[in-house]
Amino acid sequence: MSRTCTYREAVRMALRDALGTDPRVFLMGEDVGRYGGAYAVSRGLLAEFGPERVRDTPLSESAFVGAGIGAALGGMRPIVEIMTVNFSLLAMDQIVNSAALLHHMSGGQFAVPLVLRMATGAGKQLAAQHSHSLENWFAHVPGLKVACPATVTDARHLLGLALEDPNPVLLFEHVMLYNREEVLVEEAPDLKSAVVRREGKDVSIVTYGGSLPKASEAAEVLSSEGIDAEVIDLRWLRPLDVDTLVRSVAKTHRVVLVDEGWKAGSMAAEICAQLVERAFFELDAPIRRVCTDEVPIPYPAHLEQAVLPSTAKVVGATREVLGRG
Amino acid sequence: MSRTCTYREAVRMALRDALGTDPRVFLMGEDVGRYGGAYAVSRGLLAEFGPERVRDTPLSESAFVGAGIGAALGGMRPIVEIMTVNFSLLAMDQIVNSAALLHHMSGGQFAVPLVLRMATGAGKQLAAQHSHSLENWFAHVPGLKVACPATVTDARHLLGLALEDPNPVLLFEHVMLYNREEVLVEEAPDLKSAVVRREGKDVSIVTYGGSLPKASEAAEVLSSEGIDAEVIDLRWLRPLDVDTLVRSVAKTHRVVLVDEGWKAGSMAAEICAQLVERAFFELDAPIRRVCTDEVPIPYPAHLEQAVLPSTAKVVGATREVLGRG
Amino acid sequence: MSATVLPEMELTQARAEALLRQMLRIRRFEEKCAELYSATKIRGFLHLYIGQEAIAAGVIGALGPEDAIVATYREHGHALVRGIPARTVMAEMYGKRTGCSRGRGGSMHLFDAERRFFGGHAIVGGGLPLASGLALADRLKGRKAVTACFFGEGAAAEGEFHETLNLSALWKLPVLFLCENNLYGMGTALDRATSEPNIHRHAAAYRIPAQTVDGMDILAVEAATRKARAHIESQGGPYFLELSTYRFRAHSMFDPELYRDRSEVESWKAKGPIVRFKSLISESGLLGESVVRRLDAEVCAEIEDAVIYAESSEWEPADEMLADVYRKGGDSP
Amino acid sequence: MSATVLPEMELTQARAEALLRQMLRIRRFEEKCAELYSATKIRGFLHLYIGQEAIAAGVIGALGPEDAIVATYREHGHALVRGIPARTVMAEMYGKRTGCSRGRGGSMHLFDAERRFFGGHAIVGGGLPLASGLALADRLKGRKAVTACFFGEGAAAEGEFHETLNLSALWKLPVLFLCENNLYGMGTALDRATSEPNIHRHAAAYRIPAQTVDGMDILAVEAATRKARAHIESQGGPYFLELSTYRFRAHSMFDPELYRDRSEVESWKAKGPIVRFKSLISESGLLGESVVRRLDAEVCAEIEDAVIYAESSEWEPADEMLADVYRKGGDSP
Ligand SMILES: Cc1ncc(C[n+]2csc(CCOP(=O)(O)OP(=O)(O)O)c2C)c(N)n1
Ligand SMILES: Cc1ncc(C[n+]2csc(CCOP(=O)(O)OP(=O)(O)O)c2C)c(N)n1
Ligand SMILES: [Mg+2]
Ligand SMILES: [Mg+2]
Repeated sequence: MSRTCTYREAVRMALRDALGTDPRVFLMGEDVGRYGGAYAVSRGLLAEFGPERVRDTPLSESAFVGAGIGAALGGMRPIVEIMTVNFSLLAMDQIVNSAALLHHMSGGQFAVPLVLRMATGAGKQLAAQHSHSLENWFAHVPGLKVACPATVTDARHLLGLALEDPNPVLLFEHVMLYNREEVLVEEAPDLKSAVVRREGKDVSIVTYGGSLPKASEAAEVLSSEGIDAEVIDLRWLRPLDVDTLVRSVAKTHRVVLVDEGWKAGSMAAEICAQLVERAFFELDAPIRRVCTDEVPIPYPAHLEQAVLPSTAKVVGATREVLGRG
Repeated sequence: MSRTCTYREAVRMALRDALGTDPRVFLMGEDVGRYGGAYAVSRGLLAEFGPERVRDTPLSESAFVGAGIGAALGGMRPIVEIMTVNFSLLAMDQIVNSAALLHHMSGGQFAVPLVLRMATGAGKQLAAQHSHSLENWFAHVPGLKVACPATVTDARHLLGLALEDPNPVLLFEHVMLYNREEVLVEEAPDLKSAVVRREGKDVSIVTYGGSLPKASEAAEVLSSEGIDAEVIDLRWLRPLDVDTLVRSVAKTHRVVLVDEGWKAGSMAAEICAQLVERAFFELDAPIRRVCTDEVPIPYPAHLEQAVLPSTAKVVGATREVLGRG
Repeated sequence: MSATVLPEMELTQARAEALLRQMLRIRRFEEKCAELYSATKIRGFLHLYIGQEAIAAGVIGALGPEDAIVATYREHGHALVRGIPARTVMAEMYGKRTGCSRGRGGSMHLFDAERRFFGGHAIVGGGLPLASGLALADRLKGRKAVTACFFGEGAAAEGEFHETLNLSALWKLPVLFLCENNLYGMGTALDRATSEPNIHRHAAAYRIPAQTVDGMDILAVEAATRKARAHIESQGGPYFLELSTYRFRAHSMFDPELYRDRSEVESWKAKGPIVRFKSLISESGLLGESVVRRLDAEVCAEIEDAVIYAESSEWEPADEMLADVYRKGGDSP
Repeated sequence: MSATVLPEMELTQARAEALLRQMLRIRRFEEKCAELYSATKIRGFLHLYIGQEAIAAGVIGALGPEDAIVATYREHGHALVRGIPARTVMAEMYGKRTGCSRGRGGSMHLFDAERRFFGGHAIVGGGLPLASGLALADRLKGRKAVTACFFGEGAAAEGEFHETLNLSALWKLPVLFLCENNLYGMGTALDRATSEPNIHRHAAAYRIPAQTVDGMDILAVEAATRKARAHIESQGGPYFLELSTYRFRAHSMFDPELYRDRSEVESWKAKGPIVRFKSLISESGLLGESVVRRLDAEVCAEIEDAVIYAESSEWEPADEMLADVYRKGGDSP
């Protein structure tokens, strides 16, 4: 069975489902309750589940993320929402030095089954301090897992998977996806690995999260030029499913990476390095990265769009990789 | 003229020099004064320059880093010491959202001539929370500059360069370097670019900071096996001097990267990606990364050493890259 | 700390006019912004200050040009009162190159070096440490100046609030902390955000002298600021003002205002800073209806001019913006 | 808040013995650790608790097994009193696989799930948010338990202190905050770290009841803990104890102690918790010299046994350690 809904609704369904089925689950974060969520994701949940299970927090990112870690240690299954990744910088110590490390440094005694959701990304003209994409930073840290639902169906089902995980799982929801309406597959697909969103034989376009729509559109444009692009959605940034990528490269021999992070030190750099390590002799051309220009994100639409990855940039890079620049 | 001294002394000389010559300069941080610095770097400076210019701060990383930014905006040239990179996680918001962005987002009106020093790295059995290497995170951020003095001479002279820069410059001092004694070149060399520490023709070993001694030792070992390795010290992680690397690769065609960061999302990944972009057809073999294993750093010596890059691992990786594995 | 008020400044006609003009400038400017938002000329986040005008006008009017200002994302009013021309503020709202931040910052990131207006910070609490540093620089340089640091009551729960208040008190830095308590941080009412909703009482934990002020009364705000500034000048250390106020509009243009009653908003509007000041001056006969009308007309003309300026300004070209991440200078790469 | 003491528990011989034994265990254990550090058996950071023993012994003795404990890097004493066997603590100091954290954590990261001992945190202030979360879980699960959260006075300047105290007070969480005020954070004296050196006064800013306690007096510490615990149980909200104490040894093994006079240290040693308790019991004739000697001998034997255990334990193999970054379970990759 399937129907369409927005990404926002899909996340909300997932939250409602989790709150409804597991009494250990609760949602906490800034304005998740009475306000309804900065991106209106949790609207209605306070009325349905009450203030003990849908908890508005003060503006104290470190404390409420840490409280989530503590509550997880205490047997709960907290879903902590950091309104946006931009504010996660204030909770970095708790995420890295506590959530990620506790299991290992306690000799495996303590697990931290925490789910941390954040909105991420640019595109809404929110300027430099409100447009970060720092998924790569978290994907760098052993002990954390990082997923980026890029579709309505993934948004609907990844939360449940994350909640079952005894480790801290970070879910990044790109702000430009919330309003997207797509077919929702009600039954959970296998969400363990990267997924080939479009099969193709000429080039592998690898991406995740908010950049998937751009990559997919680019593939359509390219197809009209006779270029058959495979589009891969990583889904998980940590652990990274390199096998799926290697299989694709073994077929296409050419790779374009699309990633909204600033280029230097991006997730795309890591993927490139892994492909060099594992599929170097399969590569017929240098891997190209389509990332955000290395500049604080500017406010005006023309400048913001100029610095972000775009369908046109993906098309251009792909042509180059195929020597059709 | 030259003489030997420790890295610690070299940093102290640089600090004394800066405090002595520019009245706008002051040093602040936790225990930089009466305690003499956690790594004894600033010992004696309080007595020499007084408490207004060598300021002990409370345990408030966000506030004193932010105060450094504000003081820089106000016309001072603050040197802020974050005792170790591990605690910089508590000041991440100030570093990224203020120091890095202010110049650009104010339309170029405000510069932030702040120097931020931190000890970094593992090797002293300080366990998971005190052994991070997060230089790569900072090197990801436009608006920041990042340097890693790897030698006594660089430690002596990079601070002055950083203080002249109107932008925020982060200096990472690896904890395992402080006690190293080396020849100090008193006259400042050109510190703008990466530096070839050892010329060689068979393979390029690229590294920075605390890993340079390991890379250099590995080159000596390899030389006894008839392998002539070039050792490049990046010196700056942002901006990255790719030109020097490309020149080297054009000669050697093989690359080993040595970087104490956790592998996934490491600085080494970025270097690899840039070399693929700029020198792909020069490469005769996959680039190899010698990084820290993806695990929280354990306390016992045998386990800590097992997970960190080592001379032996660099030797091993280099042999492999040369097909002599 | 009780509010021993300094000898009152006389409320002359000229002064009354100046105060009213500043409040009207903010009000009309922002009403126009709301309109322009609907017309999609302004985008991104837009946080209106309507209802809180007496604070920016009262406080900043009592500062000198040597003083520094650090503000939040709700800072159009502060920028205008500080003297950043409406033209360049409006151009910034549009994202035009003639804007006070070259158009790169937009509504949340107004800056002006010449006027010591240090932003425009969009991370709640993020401006506070910076303010202490500006004050430190002033002290180290021997400059007699105060750094006025504005923030909302929601920011008081952030760690940076605590760290900065402590540091400023410990080092006796000339910071004037201005907590604009409009009772909500987005949709979170004050008493759901802090266990001590009398924010000024937090100051006591740092031995910072503090006072509450009716933020709807521009004269009280001005008087309290003068007193606080005098205290900072004579004592060297920081001072804390909690200014009670209310935001009449939604938190931002995305806010459906599910968390408060229309009636609550209406009752505050009735006590608004402009209505209140207008009735004061009309009751006292200080300014007649015609003067107020003239003022309003002048202000509206200023705003219209600002819109024309913004409309006719150029966009910054991408290459220029891309090349300006670092300030040139020095010998580093 | 004045210190209305609960009906005194009678100081029986058995109780006196138990209290002294715990303090001696900490003292002898750490003296041995200092020795082992010089012998390079223990490495990394080693923060000795010597001088502060009355606090861990007094507080933790008054807690129940259902209560949770969160501590810092200076936590050997807390771990021992909580009942983690000296053997596994010592093995952890060595980094052996039989250690209470499997040897991976060392001195700063002692953990014990069974005893609800949640670390061992080496980031100053980092344990506080966690403690509020443990308390929240207890409340949500309807468990009657208190989370005891230990930290130094230096931590009180950190933002996490502020955020956690506010959150705990706001949500009325059962957290017992235990500030061990030993007057220094590394080399920084309290009055150079905070503008309000009476740390317990900070609690007032969150409306958290607070009290100062002579941390050198184990009976006072115990009594205050019982009272605080009772308050938390009856009122639901947090409680704050500031315990005055002193660290007799250097901050860590790297500390040259340039920041304080030898004479200051000596004068505190004369008022130390063990000397003090010993003179109390000898003056009151409660325990004779011979009992004390026997206790000490037993404690020394326990420590010697622990050292032998640690010495003879195995190292964890690297592959085992490498494979344990994530807990197994669930369906995610
Ligand atoms: C650190 C951080 N967390 C969350 C946000 C999102 N946010 C923006 S404004 C705001 C409310 C702030 O309230 P307050 O400080 O009272 O200021 P007001 O908006 O009422 O002027 C929130 C939660 C943010 N910008 N920064
Ligand atoms: C966030 C952070 N900053 C700095 C340090 C380094 N450091 C370790 S202990 C310490 C002093 C802490 O003092 P206090 O809280 O009083 O505890 P005490 O050591 O006296 O028990 C410092 C500065 C740290 N571990 N964490
Ligand atoms: Mg508010
Ligand atoms: Mg202390």
